[in-house]
Amino acid sequence: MQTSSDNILSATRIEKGFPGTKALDRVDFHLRRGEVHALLGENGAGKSTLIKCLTGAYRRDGGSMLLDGAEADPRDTFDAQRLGIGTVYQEVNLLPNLTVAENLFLGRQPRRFGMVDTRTMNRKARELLAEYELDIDVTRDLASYSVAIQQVVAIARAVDLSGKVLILDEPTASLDAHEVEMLFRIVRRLKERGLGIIFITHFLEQVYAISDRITVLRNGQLVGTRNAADLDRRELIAMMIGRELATEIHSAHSDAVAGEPRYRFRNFGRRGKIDPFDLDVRAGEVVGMAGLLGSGRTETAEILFGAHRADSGTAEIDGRSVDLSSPRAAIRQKFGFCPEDRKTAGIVGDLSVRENIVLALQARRGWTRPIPRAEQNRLADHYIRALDIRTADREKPIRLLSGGNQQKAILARWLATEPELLILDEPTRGIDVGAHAEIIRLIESLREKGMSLIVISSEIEELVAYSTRVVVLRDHAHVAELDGAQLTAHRIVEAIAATNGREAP
Amino acid sequence: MKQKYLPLTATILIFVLSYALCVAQYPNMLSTRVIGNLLTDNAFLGIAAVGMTFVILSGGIDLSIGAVIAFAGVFLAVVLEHGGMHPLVAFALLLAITTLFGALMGAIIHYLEMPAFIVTLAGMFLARGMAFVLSIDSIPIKHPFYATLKSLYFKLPGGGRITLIGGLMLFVFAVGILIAHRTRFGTNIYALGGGTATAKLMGVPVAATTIRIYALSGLLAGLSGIVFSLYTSAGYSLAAVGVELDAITAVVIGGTLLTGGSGFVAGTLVGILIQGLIQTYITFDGTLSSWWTKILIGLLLFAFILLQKGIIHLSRPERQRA
Amino acid sequence: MIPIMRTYAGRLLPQLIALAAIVVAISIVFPGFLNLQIQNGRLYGSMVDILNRGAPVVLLAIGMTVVIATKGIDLSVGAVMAICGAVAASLITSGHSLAETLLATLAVGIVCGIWNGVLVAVLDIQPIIATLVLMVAGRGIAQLITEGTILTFNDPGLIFIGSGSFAGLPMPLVIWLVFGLLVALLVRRTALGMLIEAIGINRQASTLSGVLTPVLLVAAYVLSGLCAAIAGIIAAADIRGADANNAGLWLELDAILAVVVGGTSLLGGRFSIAASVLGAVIIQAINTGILLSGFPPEFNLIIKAAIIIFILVLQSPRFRTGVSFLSIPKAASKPTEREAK
Amino acid sequence: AELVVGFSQIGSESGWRAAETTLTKQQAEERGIDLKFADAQQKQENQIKAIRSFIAQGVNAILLAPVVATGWDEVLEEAKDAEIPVILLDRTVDASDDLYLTAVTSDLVHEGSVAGKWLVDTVAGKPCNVVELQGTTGSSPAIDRKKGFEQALSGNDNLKIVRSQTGDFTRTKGKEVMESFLKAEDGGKNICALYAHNDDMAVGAIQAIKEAGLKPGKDILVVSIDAVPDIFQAMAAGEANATVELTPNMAGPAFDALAAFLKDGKEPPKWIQTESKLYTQADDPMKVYEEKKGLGY
Ligand SMILES: Nc1ncnc2c1ncn2[C@@H]1O[C@H](COP(=O)(O)OP(=O)(O)OP(=O)(O)O)[C@@H](O)[C@H]1O
Ligand SMILES: Nc1ncnc2c1ncn2[C@@H]1O[C@H](COP(=O)(O)OP(=O)(O)OP(=O)(O)O)[C@@H](O)[C@H]1O
Ligand SMILES: [Mg+2]
Ligand SMILES: [Mg+2]
Repeated sequence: MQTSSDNILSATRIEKGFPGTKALDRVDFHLRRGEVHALLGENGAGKSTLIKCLTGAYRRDGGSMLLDGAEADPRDTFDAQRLGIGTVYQEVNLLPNLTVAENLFLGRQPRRFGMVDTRTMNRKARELLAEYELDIDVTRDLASYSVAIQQVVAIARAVDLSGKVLILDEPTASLDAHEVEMLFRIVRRLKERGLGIIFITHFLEQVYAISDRITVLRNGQLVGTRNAADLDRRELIAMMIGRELATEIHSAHSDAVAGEPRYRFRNFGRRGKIDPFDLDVRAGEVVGMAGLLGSGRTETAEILFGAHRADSGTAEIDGRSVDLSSPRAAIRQKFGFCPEDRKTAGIVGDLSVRENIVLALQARRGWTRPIPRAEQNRLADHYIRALDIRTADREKPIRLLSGGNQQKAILARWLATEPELLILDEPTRGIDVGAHAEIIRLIESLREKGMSLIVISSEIEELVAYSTRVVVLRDHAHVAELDGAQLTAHRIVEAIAATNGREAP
Repeated sequence: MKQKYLPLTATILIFVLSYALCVAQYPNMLSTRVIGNLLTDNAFLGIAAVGMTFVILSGGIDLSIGAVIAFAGVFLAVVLEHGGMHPLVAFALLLAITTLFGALMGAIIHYLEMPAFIVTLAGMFLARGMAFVLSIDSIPIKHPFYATLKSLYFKLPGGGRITLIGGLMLFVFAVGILIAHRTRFGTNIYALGGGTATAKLMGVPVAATTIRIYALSGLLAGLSGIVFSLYTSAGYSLAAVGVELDAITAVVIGGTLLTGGSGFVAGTLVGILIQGLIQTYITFDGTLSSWWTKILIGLLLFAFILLQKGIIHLSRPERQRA
Repeated sequence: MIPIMRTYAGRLLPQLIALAAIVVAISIVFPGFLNLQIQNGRLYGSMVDILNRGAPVVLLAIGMTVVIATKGIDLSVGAVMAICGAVAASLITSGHSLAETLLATLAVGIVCGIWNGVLVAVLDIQPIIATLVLMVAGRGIAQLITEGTILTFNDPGLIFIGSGSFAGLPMPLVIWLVFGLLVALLVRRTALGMLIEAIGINRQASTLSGVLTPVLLVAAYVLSGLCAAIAGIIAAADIRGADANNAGLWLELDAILAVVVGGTSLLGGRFSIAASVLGAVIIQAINTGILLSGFPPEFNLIIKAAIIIFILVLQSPRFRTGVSFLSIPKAASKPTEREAK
Repeated sequence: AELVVGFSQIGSESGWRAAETTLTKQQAEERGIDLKFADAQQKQENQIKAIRSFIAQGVNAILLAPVVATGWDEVLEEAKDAEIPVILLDRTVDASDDLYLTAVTSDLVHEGSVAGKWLVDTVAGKPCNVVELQGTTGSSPAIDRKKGFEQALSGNDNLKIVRSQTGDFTRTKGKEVMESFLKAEDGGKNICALYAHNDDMAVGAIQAIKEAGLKPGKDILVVSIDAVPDIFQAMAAGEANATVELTPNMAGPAFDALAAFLKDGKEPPKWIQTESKLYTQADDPMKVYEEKKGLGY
């Protein structure tokens, strides 16, 4: 056992309850100086809640906490920051209406004669971001930058704030490999300086790449803390989900599907969003979309679904030309769309899980034909069971569910409409290993039933596993299409990285 | 040019354009008198609107300011005329009261998690009710110090005047701009407007900031009340009815979003001037009946908003979803 | 069925308690308050007065509830009342039949609603400002119709709407009861209620789910306009004349207050028509109570403010957690996060 | 050149006010005066703004119907500096009288006492409980008409004001408040007379009295102020007893005084008082109604 002086942060018997849920049940957590400590668990296990209790964002119901050997009880996050705890909370928690520099220095802006010294602040902000190889205009609003850049800014802010402890709650969900590597370099440097670092993620490779120890939570309870080196992957997964996982990700990908394309998009595009592209989708086919952040994958999906109206090109289904000018029009053609930004475009927070699941179906039926309550209950229960959505009951407001479970509920919303073309934008982002595997299995079973899918993902392995074909995007244009033998992770990476000239498929 | 200056620029553009149009029709409107009047007559509204801008930037609203102005006037009249207090002492006392009143509303909004709209609506009833209780009569203020203050003005060529209160308004705007953009408190206000939950996670002292915002609004409403009492040399419990709506309108015309987090204090000044311009134009015209006056004010308001939307829309690459 | 009834009663409990408290308070100050008698074939007494006098605010609150549920607000309802009262009076005095007059007036209310709705849903103007336009201009339009005078009329049919009675109940009360029930059924027996709540909570997500957002938004404002039209007819019929200058003046604030006292959040989302109706009745009970109490009028506003603050504090989430915290020590505390906009 | 006169009107809060506006415009037209009209929407600050822009425009004279008595010194001073005569209409102001040419007004306190005196004479010593419908709380007509009425009643212990509430000068509120008076005073059996600060509230109250099953004008005496057409209809029907006239034609005498002043500098008296004439049911109310009907009330 360790003596307490080796621990920079020790939390004992932390308790936190929400109405109807016991989110944390007497959890112990010890963080040593100079270690990276991964905090793992399924969606809804209580990881974020533990973080929020440690940083004063929630008042804990019980338990105690020592920081650097002294009793610490941050009343709010401001307090925690003063104590030297820097945190990146899950879902980018920065202010889109402030400038990048203001976000970085909020609450501790440099001052001259009592006034904020904007010039110095901006200079310091540029210096700070330079460490992250980010050269952007720090005087612009944060909202004008992509999620990835925002994420880096959030990390930079937290690192700068952390004198003793740095907490990263799923910081890598929207970063690509290059940025992750950069983040790890910084984390290692901080570790050498003797900081304690808590790292939450669902990417197990990253866990093994960076962490020294691993603590696993399940259903709000502590399962155990182990040295990363002593814990193999299978065992770790078993700790997390409480059973063995049959298969994680298929290694072999599905074969190309023959036959006439059902969906035929020609010269489809919108100026300023995505260059005109051609796209065919057959029945029973999964078309993957690969590309770097900001390459235009989301834009492609939004145009296909009518969230943005296309300003050029045609769309045909089974040879007849169709109108896709609005989401309603697309839904009428039996399209479905799970957006990337769950919080702002997916969930309807205050509505219950049941209502969120029936929403699209109800919208399609029109307001005059309400789905009878019994039918709603049946649908909701069915999908809660089928997708294993963890919720106290179907009437719980969806915003109180953990992120992964929200994602599954949105998926259920579209499955309930029995779509023929389902567009999924980053369906596995922020989802735990168990659910990840389930969603991939789901994608495959939907394909086998003859549904067409378009799936956007930043995880290339995953794309290779379930796609019959992969479209590669770069700089807001479709640049390559890979299938059959060409469909390997290596080829995709090559296509993404090719700097100039459009690659022949 | 930066995206976020667009609404402000649009507003200034619209103001300059419409002033030019007015002058083309009534050349007299270019006189220094009109310009001086624009400042003096809108001084109390402008000062209150600065407070309102901060409140709206933080995502809140303050419906109590008109009533607080009325209360201030009656309070001053009562203590000056019946209490024999020196005006400066009375001013200090009054500002302390209204600041406290605002802080109290802020505390209720934050700690009891009640919507600002309702808390300040109750505050409006309370403030005007207090004014009634102090005196239902209108009371003239005849203190010589008032006459002294009013004699302080800067005469412009052509008969116009920049009065003390007009100058005070410009000063308050200047201070407001400094607070908004050059203090941590200012940034915190914008932060609250960007999202309370996020601001809290980022370590913004939400409670203190909320209370200070409404306290500031109360302070400025009190100051506006002092200006109003100087302007009319009287205290009257029915004064300044609906000023909060005028202030909100000015703030919004000035390009600040009612949802909070985005806008400029300087924009509010232009908003005030635009409203003043509309009124001046209507008086210069002088043919409109009571009802056409209202209809025209409504339509011009609509036109301004539409124009602003149009300018912003045309000059911004689209970002919204369908 | 029974659990549904129970959740329903649970939802309305704070309002019912507040109303009961006010009724008790008034009957202490004024003992004759609870008296009811039949006079001229019609129920007569202070309690009936509250329900009768409250009709305009109740009606406005019904429409306002739906608008607020969509995350909007409608400041124009007072002015629309004035317009519709003026239209009704001028049509009936110029010889149109009662049916024509009523239909035309309701149509005017609907047009006003469409105007607001289009500004909000299509032109994407912030609701407060969008409806402020009609609030300012609308009263002018009403005065334009009456030319600033009180347009009196003598049509017995129209007057009946204001002061007649049906089954012993005053007509305004009957009208809001029936209309409120219709609207409540309309939103809860169809999917309208849920779709409106979805829009109010997350407009973007609703649109992406295929909800016809612009149409429903316009519909909400149309309902509000329609409510204001009915309220306007009742207000005019009550005094047998259209008072364009004063009809509905500042009533929008009372309506919004009623919705909030009814517990619907100004941030949109979950709503309850019944609770808003109760809220409006509470507000009218306060007003009538003040009149009956015999205090000098300069105290009216202070009394009203004090009672409203008291009710709202009782209802505030923080206060309720605080109380349960006191009574059940160590109880699980509710999340204290305020949702970001 | 044509005479340009600015007119700053309070607003259009009542039928009486609308009539005053109509008559002022008519009178100006008859005299060939170019009237610049500005509606202040009930706000003093708007009136001050209007006067300032009249000065900036360089009008020949200004008519002002002040919303409140106080707070005019400064702006009137400015008008004086610019040598523009100001005439006050219908209410006077609390300022030194060399700041305006003249004031054409009635005496609000006197109106109240005329109404009170009528009531004292009518009940002739019998005990009588009076209920009072006040105007908008804080407005000068409400304060003065209350004061005048109380003055007339003082010394007559048989008359007692038992309830007094504001009806905001409107019919709706007049009716609502009367309803609660009736409930509060034993179904109206305790009330012998109603005094309303304006006719509109009286008209509303009359309906409430009828709906309570009592006879206005007989069971409860009704006296009010303004003499708008509708009250004459009520008087003709025996439902109202008396009203005190406040003439909406303030502009006629004002223009006459102005013309004389501009022609040969003849200073008019500082106060041109209009008559506060009492009308009762004996004055052929239907005839008065017909006369007044077309005046824009
Ligand atoms: N504010 C809240 N009110 C009620 N329940 C909540 C609230 N926040 C979280 N919960 C519940 O607490 C449990 C733990 O949630 P938490 O967000 O900590 O999970 P997590 O481990 O971070 O999951 P994920 O990996 O999906 O982020 C979940 O069951 C969730 O539904
Ligand atoms: N160069 C850029 N500068 C600023 N913003 C950009 C840039 N490129 C893209 N963006 C923004 O980043 C966001 C994501 O881009 P887009 O949806 O086109 O890409 P994506 O491939 O779907 O990326 P992601 O994986 O992040 O969803 C969009 O809002 C886009 O406007
Ligand atoms: Mg989490
Ligand atoms: Mg994307």
